[in-house]
Amino acid sequence: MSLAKSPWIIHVNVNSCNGCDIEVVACLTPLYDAERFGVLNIGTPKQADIMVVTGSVNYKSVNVLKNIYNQIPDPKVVLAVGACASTGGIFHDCYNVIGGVDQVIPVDAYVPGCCPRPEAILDGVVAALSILEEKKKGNIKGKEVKLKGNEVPSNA
Amino acid sequence: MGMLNLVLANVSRKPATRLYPFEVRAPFKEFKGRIVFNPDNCILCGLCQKKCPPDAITVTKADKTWELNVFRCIMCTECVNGCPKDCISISNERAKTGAKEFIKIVVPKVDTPKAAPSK
Amino acid sequence: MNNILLAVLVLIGAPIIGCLASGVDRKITARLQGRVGPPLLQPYYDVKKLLSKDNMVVNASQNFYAVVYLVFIILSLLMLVFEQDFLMIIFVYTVASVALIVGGMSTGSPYARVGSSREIMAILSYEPVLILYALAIYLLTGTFKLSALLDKSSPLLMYTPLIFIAMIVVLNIKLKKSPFDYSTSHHGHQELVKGMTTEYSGPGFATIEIAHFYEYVFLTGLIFLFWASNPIIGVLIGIIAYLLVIVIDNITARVYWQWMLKLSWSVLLIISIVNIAFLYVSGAQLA
Amino acid sequence: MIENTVMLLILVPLLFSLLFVALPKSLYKILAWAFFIIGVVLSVTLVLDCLPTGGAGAFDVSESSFPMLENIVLVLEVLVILFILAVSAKYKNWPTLGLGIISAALFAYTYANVPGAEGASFNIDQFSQVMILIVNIVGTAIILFATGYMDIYEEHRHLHRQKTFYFTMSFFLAAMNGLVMVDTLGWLFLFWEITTLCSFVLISYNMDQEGINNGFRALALNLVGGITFSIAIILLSTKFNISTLSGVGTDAAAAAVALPVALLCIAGFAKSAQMPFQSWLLGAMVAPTPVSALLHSSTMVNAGVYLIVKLVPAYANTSLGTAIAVYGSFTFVMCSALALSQRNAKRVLAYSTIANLGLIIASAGIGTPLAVAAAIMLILFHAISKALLFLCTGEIEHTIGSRDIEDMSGLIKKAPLLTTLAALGMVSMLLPPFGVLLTKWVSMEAASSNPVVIVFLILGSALTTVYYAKWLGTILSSSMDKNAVPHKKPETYFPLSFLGLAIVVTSIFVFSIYHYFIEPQVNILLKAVPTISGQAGQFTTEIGAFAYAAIFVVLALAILIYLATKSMFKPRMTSYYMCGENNLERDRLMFRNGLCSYEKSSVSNIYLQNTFGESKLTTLGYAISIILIVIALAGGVL
Amino acid sequence: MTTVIPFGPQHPVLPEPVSLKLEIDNDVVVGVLPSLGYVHRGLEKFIDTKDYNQTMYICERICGICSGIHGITYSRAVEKLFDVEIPERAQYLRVINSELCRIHSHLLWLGLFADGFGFESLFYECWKYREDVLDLLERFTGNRVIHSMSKVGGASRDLTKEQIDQILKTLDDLEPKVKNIEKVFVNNYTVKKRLVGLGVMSKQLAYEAGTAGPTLRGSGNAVDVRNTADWDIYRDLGFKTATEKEGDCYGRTKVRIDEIYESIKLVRNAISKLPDGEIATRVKGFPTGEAIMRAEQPRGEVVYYVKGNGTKNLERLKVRTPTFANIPSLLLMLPGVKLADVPIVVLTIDPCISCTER
Amino acid sequence: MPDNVIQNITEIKSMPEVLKAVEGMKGDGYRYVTMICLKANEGHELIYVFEKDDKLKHLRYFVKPGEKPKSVSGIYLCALLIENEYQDLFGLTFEGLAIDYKGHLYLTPNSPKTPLA
Ligand code: SF4
Ligand code: SF4
Ligand code: SF4
Ligand code: SF4
Ligand code: SF4
Ligand code: SF4
Ligand code: SF4
Ligand code: SF4
Repeated sequence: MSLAKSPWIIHVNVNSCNGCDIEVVACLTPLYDAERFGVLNIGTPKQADIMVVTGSVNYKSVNVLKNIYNQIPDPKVVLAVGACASTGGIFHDCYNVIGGVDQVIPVDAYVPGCCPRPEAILDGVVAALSILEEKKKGNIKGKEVKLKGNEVPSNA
Repeated sequence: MGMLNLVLANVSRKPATRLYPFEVRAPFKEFKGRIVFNPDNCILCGLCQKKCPPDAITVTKADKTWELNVFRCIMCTECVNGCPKDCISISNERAKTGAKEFIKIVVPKVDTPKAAPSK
Repeated sequence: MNNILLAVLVLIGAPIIGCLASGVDRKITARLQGRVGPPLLQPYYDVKKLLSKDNMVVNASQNFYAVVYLVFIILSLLMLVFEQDFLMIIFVYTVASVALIVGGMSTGSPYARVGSSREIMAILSYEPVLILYALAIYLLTGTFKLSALLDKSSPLLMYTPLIFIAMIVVLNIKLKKSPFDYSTSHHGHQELVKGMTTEYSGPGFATIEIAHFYEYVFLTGLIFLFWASNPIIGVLIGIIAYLLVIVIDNITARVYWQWMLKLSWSVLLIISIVNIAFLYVSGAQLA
Repeated sequence: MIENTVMLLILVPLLFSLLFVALPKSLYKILAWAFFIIGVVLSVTLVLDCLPTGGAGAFDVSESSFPMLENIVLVLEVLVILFILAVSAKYKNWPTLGLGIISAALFAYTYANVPGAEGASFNIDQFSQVMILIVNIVGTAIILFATGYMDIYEEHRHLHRQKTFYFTMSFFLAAMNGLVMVDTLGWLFLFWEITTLCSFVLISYNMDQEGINNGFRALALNLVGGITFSIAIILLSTKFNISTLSGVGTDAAAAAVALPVALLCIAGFAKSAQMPFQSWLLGAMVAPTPVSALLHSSTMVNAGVYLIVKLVPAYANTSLGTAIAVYGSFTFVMCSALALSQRNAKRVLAYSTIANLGLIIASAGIGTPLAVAAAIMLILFHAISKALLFLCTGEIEHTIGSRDIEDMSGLIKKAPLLTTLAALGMVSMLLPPFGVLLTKWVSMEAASSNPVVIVFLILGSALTTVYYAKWLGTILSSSMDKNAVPHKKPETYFPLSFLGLAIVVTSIFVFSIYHYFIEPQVNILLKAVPTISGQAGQFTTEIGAFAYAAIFVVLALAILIYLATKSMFKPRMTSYYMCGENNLERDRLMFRNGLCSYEKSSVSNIYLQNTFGESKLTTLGYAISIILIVIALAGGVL
Repeated sequence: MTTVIPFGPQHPVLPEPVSLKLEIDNDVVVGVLPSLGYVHRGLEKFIDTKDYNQTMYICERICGICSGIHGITYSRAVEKLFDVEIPERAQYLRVINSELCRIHSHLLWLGLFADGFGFESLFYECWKYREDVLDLLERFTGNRVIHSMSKVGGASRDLTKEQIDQILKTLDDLEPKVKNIEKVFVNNYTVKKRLVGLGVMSKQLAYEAGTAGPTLRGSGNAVDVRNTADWDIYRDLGFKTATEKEGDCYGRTKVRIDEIYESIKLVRNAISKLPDGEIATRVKGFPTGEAIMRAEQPRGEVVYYVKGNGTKNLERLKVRTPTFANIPSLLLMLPGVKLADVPIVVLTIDPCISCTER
Repeated sequence: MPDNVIQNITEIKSMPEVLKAVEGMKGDGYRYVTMICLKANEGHELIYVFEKDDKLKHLRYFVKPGEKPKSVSGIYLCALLIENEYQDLFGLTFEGLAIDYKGHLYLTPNSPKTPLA
């Protein structure tokens, strides 16, 4: 139960229009107060349990997304918030958009909406909690997501 | 000392927190929660698909299916306003969180669409 | 035998009290912000969770410093409880602080290093005040040993009101509460991410959190000494000081370490020295 | 027995200095090892020799050999002065020449007017034994280190002066040995001047303009000290008929000899590079690191505080004593503040040295038994720690090619043993349970009766924590840019490890050391002993207790806990948090910048140049320290 | 050796992914290199596949905060191409929507800004008040953040009597609350310590650096697109441009707080003058020609350029967003501030990266 | 339906003249608003937008295929972002940029090249 009582989140905005982001932040504010569930918006991935991703992935943010994912200690859960993060949303066929977050890293739960209400995001967090517990029990590790060669700029 | 007053006032009041999910505030009736499709009148004309900005709707005439990718829909209500048969409506219930959801509905009776239906 | 019992009691009791104190802090903070806040035992859940997580490190030694931090905090607390030499307690406590700083530096992360160098500056601002506090105790009791202070019947606070004020600020600095949360803040919303603790995760971070629990008790213990003659009032003063710090945390913005250094070396030091000077001149002794 | 050992202690280093000149470079390593072993044996022998006589030994040079020795001394003194005049004329350094001429005049005056003594005495009390141990063990260890160091040093600078180097170093040890054993002021003065001279030769070792300038600065400032020294000798012998150091405190009322004592103290200040004289020690840092370690941390500067502590009976509990205490603590806080703004490791160490010597002087000035005990212990512990730190800095410099603290970031990855030793040295300077902090604690407790001194000590000790913690954190950090090539030579690592071990051992046996050496010495000086007990691993004074054993235990516990839990929580390596823009292939501290290329992140420490910079504080320091000295002098005259 | 630190893209004080490479010497920033592109989607290309009606929804998602105003401005630009006059009621509805947007956006910013200088409780206080406005917007438009209230030809939603009462009542409650937090921002000692004299831009500099919105007005330039001839309604509503002379973070904060009051007044006036009638006209045909339309968003002036070629898709859509105009000023303001001030200075332009990069 | 055109627009024929005109704008106290780039006749059309006293003023310049326009970021620093943006999106090359992102303002080496060209 310990995991489910203290989910620390890291909020990763990859390519979002801010609509989802401000709602994620709104979850933490007094009206919704996610800290009731022990949620803290912790700044560093090293201490996070739940990765809350907003926005679709583009070619520049894909490295960031993978690095952050790799730096979260197991067990970890990825929550995709909003239409963009889930499926690419309205931007799914933009030239610089790779697609939903699940194209790049494994996603455990999705929150629909553009943008989702804070209540919906709280629902997502609650859903993530049980997944977190399961992962702990089953000792399920997130696999290291490799940076593919072509995503590292050639002039590195 | 402005802040001191504010925080002390906060302590003296009940917390402003809405205790969701333990107490659920009824959604406003104006809220655009989710798309509801009523297949009864649908003529598979595909107008909704054409109007939908994120391409969330797929109408397949051959299979007689109407399909909605709930997790791509942005609740813009273009389809609601665009459907000639008023098959699509919007509800103030939110779509469910969790696994990705596709609504795929086989349209029962299809009148071959006549010419552009007039309102 | 009794001593061992007491030591065990401290070892077990202090983190429980510290954990509750930290929980109370979060609860009260939430209420001050008009929220419901987490459950009282939230810090305990946090630590339990951290212990069950993957131990991610960036180098082999970083967690060692966390352990040193922990054991030296415990040692300084034990020395406080066993009424040892106060000056010595401060030095032992310095070991703990330096261990945490070196731990942050050792991770090599730019954020941790900037955080650590700010924390070093914090030492510069609070340590003189702490030692002046020790000096005041010496002047009033004729020894640095706390046992003498605890034998006295009149409270220290009567003679050291200015040092008391300075110590509240020190408490504020040491608890890393706003306005002095520039080296690491409990919520990672700052330019340094999580400052010194940026690269700590799982059990390593749990060690630091547990050490914080002990530190809470230790620091309020220092405040307790101001009215050690009557333990009830002493505890009360400790609690009041703690609450005061929480309130200050909620009504101030974070300031620069430069500002803190200035504040400490101009205001805090001066008032402490004035207090000390008064003690010298009056030759007062604690009854 | 004692006589022989004493003579050997002076003659053996002289012999070695000649051997270094005579024998080829290839044999230096063997010589240095031999020197080290003989140094250890001789100094321990001296201590053992003193055992039967209740810990202290003294003897007078017998009638027959005295005139010959006295003549040698005279000739040597003339030679020293001539040498000074010659070099300052050669390099056209007029201030030094002027000071040299004054010295010569004073010498002539002394020769003519001061009645010659009938004998000379050696007084080997416990303090002298401590100093002998430092000089002969730490000193020879440093020379041993030098054999692994100087080759590279000379190679980089295209120098071939190693013969001069080892000759002077060994010669210096001889002089130092004499200095700490002899009781007759005239002879003491000779040794005093020889150390000055040696330091000039060694500082200007590089023979470049900077080295020579700094050498002359050292010479000039120490000559000032020498001049006050000889005036004091003249005053003492003509007015009070005192010719021995031990006589100064006991043979006449303290108040009467205040002026000469103050003058002697000024000589001590100059030698210990206290505040208005501090520039020579900083300038001396251009010399090779073994020189810094030997002369300017563990031995030569100790000559100054040695003299001052020996004079304690002459000013304890007088206003002069208070003035000295304030002055010393002022230097302590000022130099600690100055060290804060330095990023050159050797300068940090230099300031730290001056600061610690200030602390010793302050303790001596306080003059209570406890304080004097602290002063002597601090000399011991400081010498070991500082020697280790200097040598480590030297080796670090050869490993990474820089003495900038910022460049040392991540050293632990490249040279773990070296870094651990350096870290041990730093920790021993600022944290319990090590000796330096113990003595700092003792002096703080002792100083708590003097408001000004204690406030200075408090501020200074906070500043000390800061500049060492900064450096400590930097070397233990885990990222490194520099190319690091550690030299794995026994003559490099043996002295370092030996000194490291010495720190730990002396800190563990601190009470025994106190009991055997310090307590009797304080008794000799003040006719009183501090009430200190050493039960239960505590160093208990009348006003407090220093629980060093508990800390050692807890430290060991920490290591155990860490190792035990390591298997429980298996660590997994990851990359740094670089806001998500890591470069995992090339360097873990790299990140992608706006131009889509990778760049390395780096962090430098805070140096507070604008508050504590040399340009801001030095003038202030000069002003206040000179005022304090004038006050001390005035107090002495009145 | 200077300190080089990456600041972003994934950084807890930055609400959005943008990265600054900071070069710091002695705790003072000496060099900045912004790195953009983490939110670049390529929306100006979208017009190839979406028709001009659908493009409205995309424009709203240029940015989720001033999204309403994006939609409105886009609609007005296309209406200009068509040269249609939309019903007056729709105009007023748009103003009400815009100003409510502004109130919520400024409250949001005040909160994030407070968080930027480590004042968590003030942050929460601001966001608590903001929720009241969001409730209004939700009831008005059906969504909290992305409103889709406007469409080419008018408005897609009308206000009912009941909603109007609700708006007036909430605004009456809101005003004293804003006064409360204003006191903190303006008077709190620690806040002033952090803000006064930080990131100063002179009147001339701010103007020449091409800044927009409160960033420009905080330096004493009374430039506000709501005052221009483009949109007369604002003139009819009697509106005062808020400016401050200081040109520092403190001044910009005060400008934004003043604008909240101004917006509250505007909404009230608009409601009192709200005419009856249709809310939309039908727009027929395909757009041709080119038009530039400007509007004042919370963060400053937005410029829409549209070019139609007689097909259902536009030929070119170009949006110059306010943050795009304000980012260069960071290059001027950041050098010379302390590291601890970087988040404050960055936030003081109210950065909206998603609209910068589109 | 009338063809809408932007008012207040001046055609400029050569790059040096553009720089001169922009300089003149700055001298007259105009604020640099933005620059609009369009594809036109194989080349590109640049519309510089300025503002003063709430009035817009425009300069139009046609960039011939292959021509490298000069950056005005030396005159108005704030022009550097938009010019860099067009380097990314249209593949133009501006000479004399205050900070040249070399086509990596938004795009990385692996994202689509010059999407709007
Ligand atoms: S889902 Fe909607 S609100 Fe969220 S980021 Fe995407 S477009 Fe914005
Ligand atoms: S527009 Fe209406 S009728 Fe046509 S396919 Fe869609 S739902 Fe069916
Ligand atoms: S509401 Fe909009 S996005 Fe959703 S299905 Fe209908 S048209 Fe598509
Ligand atoms: S520095 Fe170069 S030239 Fe000089 S000794 Fe070394 S290798 Fe030879
Ligand atoms: S510091 Fe550099 S030049 Fe000097 S001796 Fe060492 S390696 Fe050679
Ligand atoms: S020289 Fe080699 S063994 Fe010695 S510390 Fe360096 S790396 Fe380790
Ligand atoms: S600044 Fe731009 S993107 Fe942001 S809210 Fe305003 S219009 Fe939208
Ligand atoms: S500036 Fe842009 S991204 Fe930020 S809130 Fe406004 S529209 Fe959204």
